[in-house]
Amino acid sequence: MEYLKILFNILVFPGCLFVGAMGLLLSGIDRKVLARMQKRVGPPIIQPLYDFLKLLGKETIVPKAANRKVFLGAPVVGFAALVVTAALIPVLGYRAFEGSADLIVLLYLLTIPAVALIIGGSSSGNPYAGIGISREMVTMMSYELPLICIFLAVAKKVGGSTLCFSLSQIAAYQQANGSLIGCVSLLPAAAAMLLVIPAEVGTQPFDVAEAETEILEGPLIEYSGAPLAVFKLNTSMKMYIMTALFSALFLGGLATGVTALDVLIQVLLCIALTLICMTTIHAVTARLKIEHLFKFYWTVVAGLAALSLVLVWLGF
Amino acid sequence: MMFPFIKEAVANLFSRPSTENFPAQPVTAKPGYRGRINYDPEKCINCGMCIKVCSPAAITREFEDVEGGQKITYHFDLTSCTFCGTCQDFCEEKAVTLSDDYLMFAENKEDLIVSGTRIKEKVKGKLTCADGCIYCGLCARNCPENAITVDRASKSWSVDHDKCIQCGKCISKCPKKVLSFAEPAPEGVICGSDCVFCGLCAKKCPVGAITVDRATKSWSIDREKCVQCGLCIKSCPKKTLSMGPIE
Amino acid sequence: MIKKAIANSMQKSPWLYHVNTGSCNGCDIELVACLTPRYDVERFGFKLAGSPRHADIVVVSGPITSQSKERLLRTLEQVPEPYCIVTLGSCPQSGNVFKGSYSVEAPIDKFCHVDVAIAGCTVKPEAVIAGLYKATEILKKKREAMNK
Amino acid sequence: MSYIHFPVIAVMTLFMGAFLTVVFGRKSKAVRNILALAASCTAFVLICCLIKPVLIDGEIISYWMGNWSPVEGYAIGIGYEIDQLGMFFALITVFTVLMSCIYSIRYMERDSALDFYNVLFLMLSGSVLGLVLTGDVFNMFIMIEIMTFTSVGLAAFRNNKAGSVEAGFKYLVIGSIGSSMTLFGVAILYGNCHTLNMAQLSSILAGKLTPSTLMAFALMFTGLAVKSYIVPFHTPAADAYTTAPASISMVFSGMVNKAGVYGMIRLVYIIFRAMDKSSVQLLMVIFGVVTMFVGVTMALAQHDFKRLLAFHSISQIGYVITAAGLGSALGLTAGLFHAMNHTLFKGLLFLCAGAVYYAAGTTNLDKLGGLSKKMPKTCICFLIGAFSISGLPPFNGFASKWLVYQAVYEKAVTSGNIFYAFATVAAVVVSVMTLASFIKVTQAVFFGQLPASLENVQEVPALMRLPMWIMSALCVLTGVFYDQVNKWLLAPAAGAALNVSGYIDRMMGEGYAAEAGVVNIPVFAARFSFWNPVVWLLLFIIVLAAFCLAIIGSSGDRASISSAPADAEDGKYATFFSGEKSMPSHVSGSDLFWGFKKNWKGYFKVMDGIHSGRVNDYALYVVCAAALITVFVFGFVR
Repeated sequence: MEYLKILFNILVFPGCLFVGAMGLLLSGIDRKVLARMQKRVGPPIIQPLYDFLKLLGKETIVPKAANRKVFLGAPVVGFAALVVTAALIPVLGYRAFEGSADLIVLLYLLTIPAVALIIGGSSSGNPYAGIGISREMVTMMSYELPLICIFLAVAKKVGGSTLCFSLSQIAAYQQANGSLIGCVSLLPAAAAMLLVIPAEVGTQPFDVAEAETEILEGPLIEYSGAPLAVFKLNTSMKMYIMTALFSALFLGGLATGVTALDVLIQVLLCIALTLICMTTIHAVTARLKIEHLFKFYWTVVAGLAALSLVLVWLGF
Repeated sequence: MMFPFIKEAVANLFSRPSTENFPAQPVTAKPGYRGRINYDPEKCINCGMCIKVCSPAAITREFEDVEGGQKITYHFDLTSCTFCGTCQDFCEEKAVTLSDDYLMFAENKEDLIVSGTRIKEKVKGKLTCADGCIYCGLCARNCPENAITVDRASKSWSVDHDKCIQCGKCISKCPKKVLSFAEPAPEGVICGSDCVFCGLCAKKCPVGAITVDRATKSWSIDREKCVQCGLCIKSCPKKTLSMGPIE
Repeated sequence: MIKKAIANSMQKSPWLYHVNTGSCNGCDIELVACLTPRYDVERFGFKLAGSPRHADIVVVSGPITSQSKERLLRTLEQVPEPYCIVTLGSCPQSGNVFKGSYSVEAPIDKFCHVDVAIAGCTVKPEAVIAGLYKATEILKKKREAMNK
Repeated sequence: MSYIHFPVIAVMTLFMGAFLTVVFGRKSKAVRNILALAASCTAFVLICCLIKPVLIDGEIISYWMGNWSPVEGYAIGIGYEIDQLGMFFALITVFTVLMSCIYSIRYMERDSALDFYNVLFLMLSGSVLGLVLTGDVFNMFIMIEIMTFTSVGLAAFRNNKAGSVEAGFKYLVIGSIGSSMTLFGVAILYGNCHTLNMAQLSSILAGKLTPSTLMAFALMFTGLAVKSYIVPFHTPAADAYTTAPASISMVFSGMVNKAGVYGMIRLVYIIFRAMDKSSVQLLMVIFGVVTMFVGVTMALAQHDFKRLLAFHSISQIGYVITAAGLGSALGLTAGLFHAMNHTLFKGLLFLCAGAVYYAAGTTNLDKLGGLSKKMPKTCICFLIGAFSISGLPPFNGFASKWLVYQAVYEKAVTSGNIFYAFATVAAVVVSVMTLASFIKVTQAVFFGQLPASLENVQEVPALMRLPMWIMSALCVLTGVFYDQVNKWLLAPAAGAALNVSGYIDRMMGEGYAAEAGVVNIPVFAARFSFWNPVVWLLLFIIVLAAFCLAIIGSSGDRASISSAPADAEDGKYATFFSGEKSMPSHVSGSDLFWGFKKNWKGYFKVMDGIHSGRVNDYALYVVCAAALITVFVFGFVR
């Protein structure tokens, strides 16, 4: 029974199926609203599902220069890591794995999909992919600094003078004391997190790694068919995971205790966050250069996060 | 401001999209649009000017001899056309026009070829130049088949009837209106000036169509009766009777 | 059932890869115009892809100059099945005004099978939309043929 | 009990092996190899035999050379004392020696003068093993000296290659300064305490810090820091690791480096028992953070595979020093764990670099590429090593780094010092940069485009791959079963470092420690959170399997995966170069992260100036740093 529950958690909710569906929904909404912001009609909301299914039906070509195992394994590894990540993040009140989540673990689990993309792209032996992975890696270096500052600030706020990296503890603290976003010292951290999300997901203006117009989708250039579908799905799932992480870190106080209602609230929150930090920014900006992206994250965003860390440390 | 478009983006969110609902609501092209070529073979005089002026050589024609004339087919290859409209401009008879139909796509390339056929009867006489020609050469210059040769120096005008396609372009271009397709005059027995009015022909005529009056020195023939057997020509002592065009 | 859904999706999510083989840029601009708010082909799921490996529809414009012929063929080889080739404008089909030049290899039929030819010089965006839509139907048919 | 002789025999075997190689190994390759293998296997087996009594039963072995046991409470003979800490490092040492020995049989076959190589190698091994097993500070110094001079010889071994003699010379100068400082420190201690035995020193020095012992502390700290190559003493390491044969680079980073770390831990935790002082903690953490940061940023700028690995060695030692410098049980556990993991993954990576050198003849990142098709097994090993060092779950680097972060941040919140919070941030950022530079290597060596000159590269022989496979397997196993590792290796070792009284009593007689006023610090077992990698690994596999099934199920038609037949000339499987037939990559491997480097231009310029390559400058850094440490110690440690 216990194992059945774990299996359910991994495969259906909040794992595989739920996170996949949420990812597709969020990216569908993102595309639709983006189109509307540009005064277009836009694709139907289920367009990402069509894309996914279509790619499954396409032939998968493994280039001669590629290392077959690595090339085909990379997307699946990324996908599995994302599913595990999703299962770790509490859905407001509902925690699939009681007390098991840990901020550092999350930090590293979140790098796996990016690394999978990098290794997969790299193994294809394409020079465009080479440039793409370089950019992907620099992007990763850019957002990792603010992200860890945010995590530490939250951990300090919740833990006080004890070590607290557990998401469950953070959720419990918020249910007792209200959402962390209401806390002045964590406002800069929340703002920084909102800016980290698009870079982590890789939406414009931070999609330098997959700039399809200049480096032909970078690491994905040689991918086709099902592996490409999985990579696209990974990107969509990251949308859900990052927004869910935001709500777990800063909006945990909204939990009502009724699981169904919590899930609904979570879905709405994720949609709202997607619209705020991905769609709107996408609609009003153009793609950055990679060196500017790095500078932006290590000055503005990291500055916000570090400010928050210092404020929390000073006891605000 | 760092993000100049944010206001617009949010405003757009609440306004109607400016997208045309195209396949559902067909759109008419703006006036002056040059789309699919329409060819009216009935109007066409087969002058070939369109072929001559077409820069991508998109227009071709075929001839085929059939009973009662010639089958002329024009092909307008839309996959080769630049839609410049020159053929339309040059067509005297307005047989070629560019419509506003822009939906030109097909799975088979053949579907994108506009063709028209008509059968041209063999009617006209040969091109002739009457008196009054000033040897300006306009006819030669406008002849699509280069069948006409005009030499101003020697004041000569000639036509190669094998080349002539009888399009009539030269006739319309002629400033003195002296060119024409000469109708082939009906043939019949005619009497020349050497006639001595001997009456042998009248005697020989099997149908009695010829009347000779020595007194008034007149020779006449009833064309209705004549069967053009040629006996009179054979019998004429002065060899002045012949078959020839009747005036 | 999955196969049916995949075949349906094939029609609903065609990604374009655009090859310019020496085009004057007129048709290219019109293709891009289709992405603008006024025409917005994303309504039908069309998207410009960066790599032929992602493409469902390869859009060829230009009269296929000798230099670009090999590149075009290499690119076409790398597109995964099922895919369609759509030509844009007169050039690829005939060479248009460049016909007969020593450096022009048109028509494209010599090298590959063209699924939909869109005529015009340049093509009108509406024609592009209609032509591409036709191509998606062909895509679906091709996918269904693969199922058997 | 017979096993108390094992440690000495192990050390002796290695030295004897060296001696016998000189005598018999001149002519015959087989004799040389058998001698080296026999010596390292014997040492390995002997040390492994001690696992049961020392690590499991918790016994501390003491051994007085020539049975010169203490007289009237004063240790007059040389004593070997094997506590769990020493045992931990001894295991690391013998393992590294064995792996290196197996690897070098094929790897070194193209070199000449291999008898010298084996002599130096076995002496180096013996000295490091002696260093970690000894209980005598002067003996420790002797071993450090042997270690330094054999290292110099090995670093300059391939003297037909440019830079190797230079590297040896740098190593000699810097190493000698370090050794001399250690010697001065030992001398001062002897003058003060009239003993050289560590256990006795520990009990005498407890709580009594006079200016002269502080001076000794500063000098010995510097001397041992030079041996562990932390910044600013790292300069000879970069050169030596690069020019030495890969089997030796692996030994350098796997155990010579660790010997220095072991010395520092022994010094601050046991001899001086200074880790409860926040100033010492700060000193070590500052050194650790600077080391990890400078090491990784320098690594990002490297063009040579092995030189890059060398700078990563420096950077990873920074983690060890940072964690060990926290003075907490969690910190020490994390530090030891990372030291052990560093031996595994860095050794593995050096072996891979050696394999690439063996197969392709160069380690220049700009000239390599696309080797994954030619050397798939090496590639897999390298990826495991690279993921381990970058700390990706579920590899061992993740487990230890995770502990390091926890330890540092715990220190931050419990002490309320925001410096430690930023140290945590630095550690994470350094980890990402580590990942970045290994992505660079992956792209530049194993993936990317295959240069025409490397078309005929072959996979390396199985005997070279064997140590690589063993270490890869250990990288995964220690990462997944880290709680077992913690239970059997780390917790005893950390406990030994924190509870000195047992150590003193075993050596000097029961009750000696209590008499001298040594009290045990209560040790809590390192806290591992609920995160259980084994469970997650299983789930990972479930998901993976389910996904593979789904993919296979949905594509029973022509749309299935098609890869190129072996001899396909089909353009379909060619790489897409925008239609071109082929195109060289315009970004060579070493310049991959220009987006990052552009923003750091100023920093790299300064670093370029600092790493001038002049041994005078480097010696100056050592002396300056020694002076600074002395000032710091006199100013803040009390």
